[in-house]
Amino acid sequence: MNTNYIKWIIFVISSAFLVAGCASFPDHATTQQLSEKMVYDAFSYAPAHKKRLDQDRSQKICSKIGGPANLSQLEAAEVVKLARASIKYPTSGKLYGNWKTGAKLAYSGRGDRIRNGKVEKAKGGNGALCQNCHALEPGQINVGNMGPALTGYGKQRGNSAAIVKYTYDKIYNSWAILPCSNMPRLGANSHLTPEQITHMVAYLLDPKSPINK
Amino acid sequence: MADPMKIRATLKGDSADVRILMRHPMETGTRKTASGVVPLHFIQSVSVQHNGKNVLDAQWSQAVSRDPFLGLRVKGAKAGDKISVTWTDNKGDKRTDQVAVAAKN
Amino acid sequence: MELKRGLSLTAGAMLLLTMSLSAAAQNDLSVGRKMLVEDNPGELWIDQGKDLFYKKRGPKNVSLEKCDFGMGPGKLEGAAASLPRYFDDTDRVEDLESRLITCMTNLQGMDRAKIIKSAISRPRSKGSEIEALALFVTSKSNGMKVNVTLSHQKEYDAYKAGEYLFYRRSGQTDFGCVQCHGEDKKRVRLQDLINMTSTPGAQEVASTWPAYRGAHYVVRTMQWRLNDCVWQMRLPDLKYGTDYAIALTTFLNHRGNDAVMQVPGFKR
Amino acid sequence: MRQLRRQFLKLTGSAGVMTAAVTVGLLKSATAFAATWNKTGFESKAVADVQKSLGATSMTESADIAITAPDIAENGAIVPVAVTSKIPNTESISIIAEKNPFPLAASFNISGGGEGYVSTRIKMGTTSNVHAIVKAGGKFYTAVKEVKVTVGGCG
Repeated sequence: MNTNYIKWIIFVISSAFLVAGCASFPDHATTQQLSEKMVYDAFSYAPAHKKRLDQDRSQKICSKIGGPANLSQLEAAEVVKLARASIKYPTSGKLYGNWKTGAKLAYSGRGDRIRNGKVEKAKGGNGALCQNCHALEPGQINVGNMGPALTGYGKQRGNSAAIVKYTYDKIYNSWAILPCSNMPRLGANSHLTPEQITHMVAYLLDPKSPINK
Repeated sequence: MADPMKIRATLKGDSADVRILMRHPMETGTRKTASGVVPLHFIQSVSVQHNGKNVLDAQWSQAVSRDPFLGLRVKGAKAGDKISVTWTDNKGDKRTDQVAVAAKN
Repeated sequence: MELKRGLSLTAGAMLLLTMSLSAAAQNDLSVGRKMLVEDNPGELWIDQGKDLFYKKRGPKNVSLEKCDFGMGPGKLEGAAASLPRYFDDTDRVEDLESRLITCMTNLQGMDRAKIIKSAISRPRSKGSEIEALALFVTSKSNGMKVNVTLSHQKEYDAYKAGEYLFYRRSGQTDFGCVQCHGEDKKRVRLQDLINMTSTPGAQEVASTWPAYRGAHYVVRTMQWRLNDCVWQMRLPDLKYGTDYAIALTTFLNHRGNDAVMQVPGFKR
Repeated sequence: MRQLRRQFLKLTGSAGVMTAAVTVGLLKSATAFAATWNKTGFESKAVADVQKSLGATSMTESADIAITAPDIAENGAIVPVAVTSKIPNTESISIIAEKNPFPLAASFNISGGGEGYVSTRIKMGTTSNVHAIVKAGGKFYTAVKEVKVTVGGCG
């Protein structure tokens, strides 16, 4: 037999094996290593903005493939514990601010986005992003539905001290109440200041707020 | 020079369904940019002919959207008939394009 | 416990309210959407891309006719529907846009940095070369089925990385892709969000880009879509044609297989 | 061309000569029959003035006119509007966005085999009624539909 011919057969068989036999899904550790490298290669960022790519402990836990349904009880408990520990209250101790300021922030999605290296500065601080995901005052159609409707939030709950604190905590770090929820940890991530959050609390709870009309 | 239009003319029953897309900025004359207000610039008239005979004469304001669309129907058209479209804007720019009516697909 | 019960009760009432609201919004919006998709100004970009494709350009003064999108040099029919895929010459998985840049630099001798700098056009402009070329090449797959296969090891790697990145949360919004694209019938404000964890959702993604973006009056590509997402997520600037973007696109398009290509799409 | 035609009309001043000119191909029919741009109507700020400019001082509401447009427009810059008139001998269709700074958006004169149907896209600054005014057999008919406009927001 012609040796070239045999070589050719071996080549065909081995390359077929290479394609059909060897290639397969990588294991999770390999995927993780590859993907994490991809993240840091993909963005151009100032050193101060690297933290936007880094994951904290809770974000790592909450990034389960398939979503939070795959959380173990232990993991969920850890996220809640970390979230509770993160909550800071305004130095004044007052958790109930100005609903009018809150009403403006509720409809603002601006602030802190980065384009061409420039960080967006929003008047009155970062928007509270509520409109993007929640129905707010009655009759407003340009609202999202990612989160539950907040229409009549205060009307249904009153504004007892317990409700005020619960609402403040939920906005500051929603993961303290629902671990790995889709809702950003607005206070814990410093997207909103504690003072801004007190305005959001008032917007949600005040009987005069349009959300409770 | 003005960009070509995209014209589709298809037989639906005994009518031609004509759909025209034009490329034009349709500036309202009020839009502000960093370099000042963009001057009024819009298509004022569009005329559509079927085998050389007018079937539609449109007069537009600056309120017609950018990259405008015009849809119409022409009774009694047959496959192969010519549909010709001409637009003229307020600066005097013009563009004419023509297609043949396609049989129903 | 008391609080929890109270909450779930009101949550039930809220759910009803939200449902009726979104059902109404769906019907009210659908008429306009259908009218806009049927006669899509994005079609005006196809011929622009065709001219750019066949014109001799760049320092080497050649057209893109020899560009291999994976079906052989110059073969465009069905090519975009099979991307991303692994390419021998670059030893890399490439999507349509990165492959176009490969050909423009290797065949035509153009400057990569320059192409990328103008790749995402300004709103109300004539559009970029990449936007027009990507639409023209993809339009050659119209009516054909999305068919992104995994066979090379790097294709498997890209798919899995895309899946990992889809769920990866970071930054001050705690967002990964799945936070907005993990459930049916969700909206951000009035805009529908595609559930990309479902097959129909992935199919919509794989078959409708590039698309005419009404608010910008230009044709946009998948790369633009990703850029805008990470901007809203408050991540830093996403570079053009990265493995990150290609991995996400591989993950989405492979799961979008069997969708019938129909470009340009129309996005509000 | 318009300039030329005006001069031509001035020179001849006779419709009979005009017809002859068309038949011998001196003028293209498109130009000869094109309606002049309704400057008064397009520059009117009040709907009543627009109607006057169209000659539509009295109108009848008609169920034979259908306005196809979204109840809610996602993008006020591209609001699709189609008008179908089933009224026999429809001669013209005008589209008016009531709350626009200049309400008259477009007018369409229909002739020959043209059907009573037009479809286009208009800009709307705010939620408003959209009116269609149809001229048929020398009379005017109208229909109205509200379009809610939500500005796209942060995108």
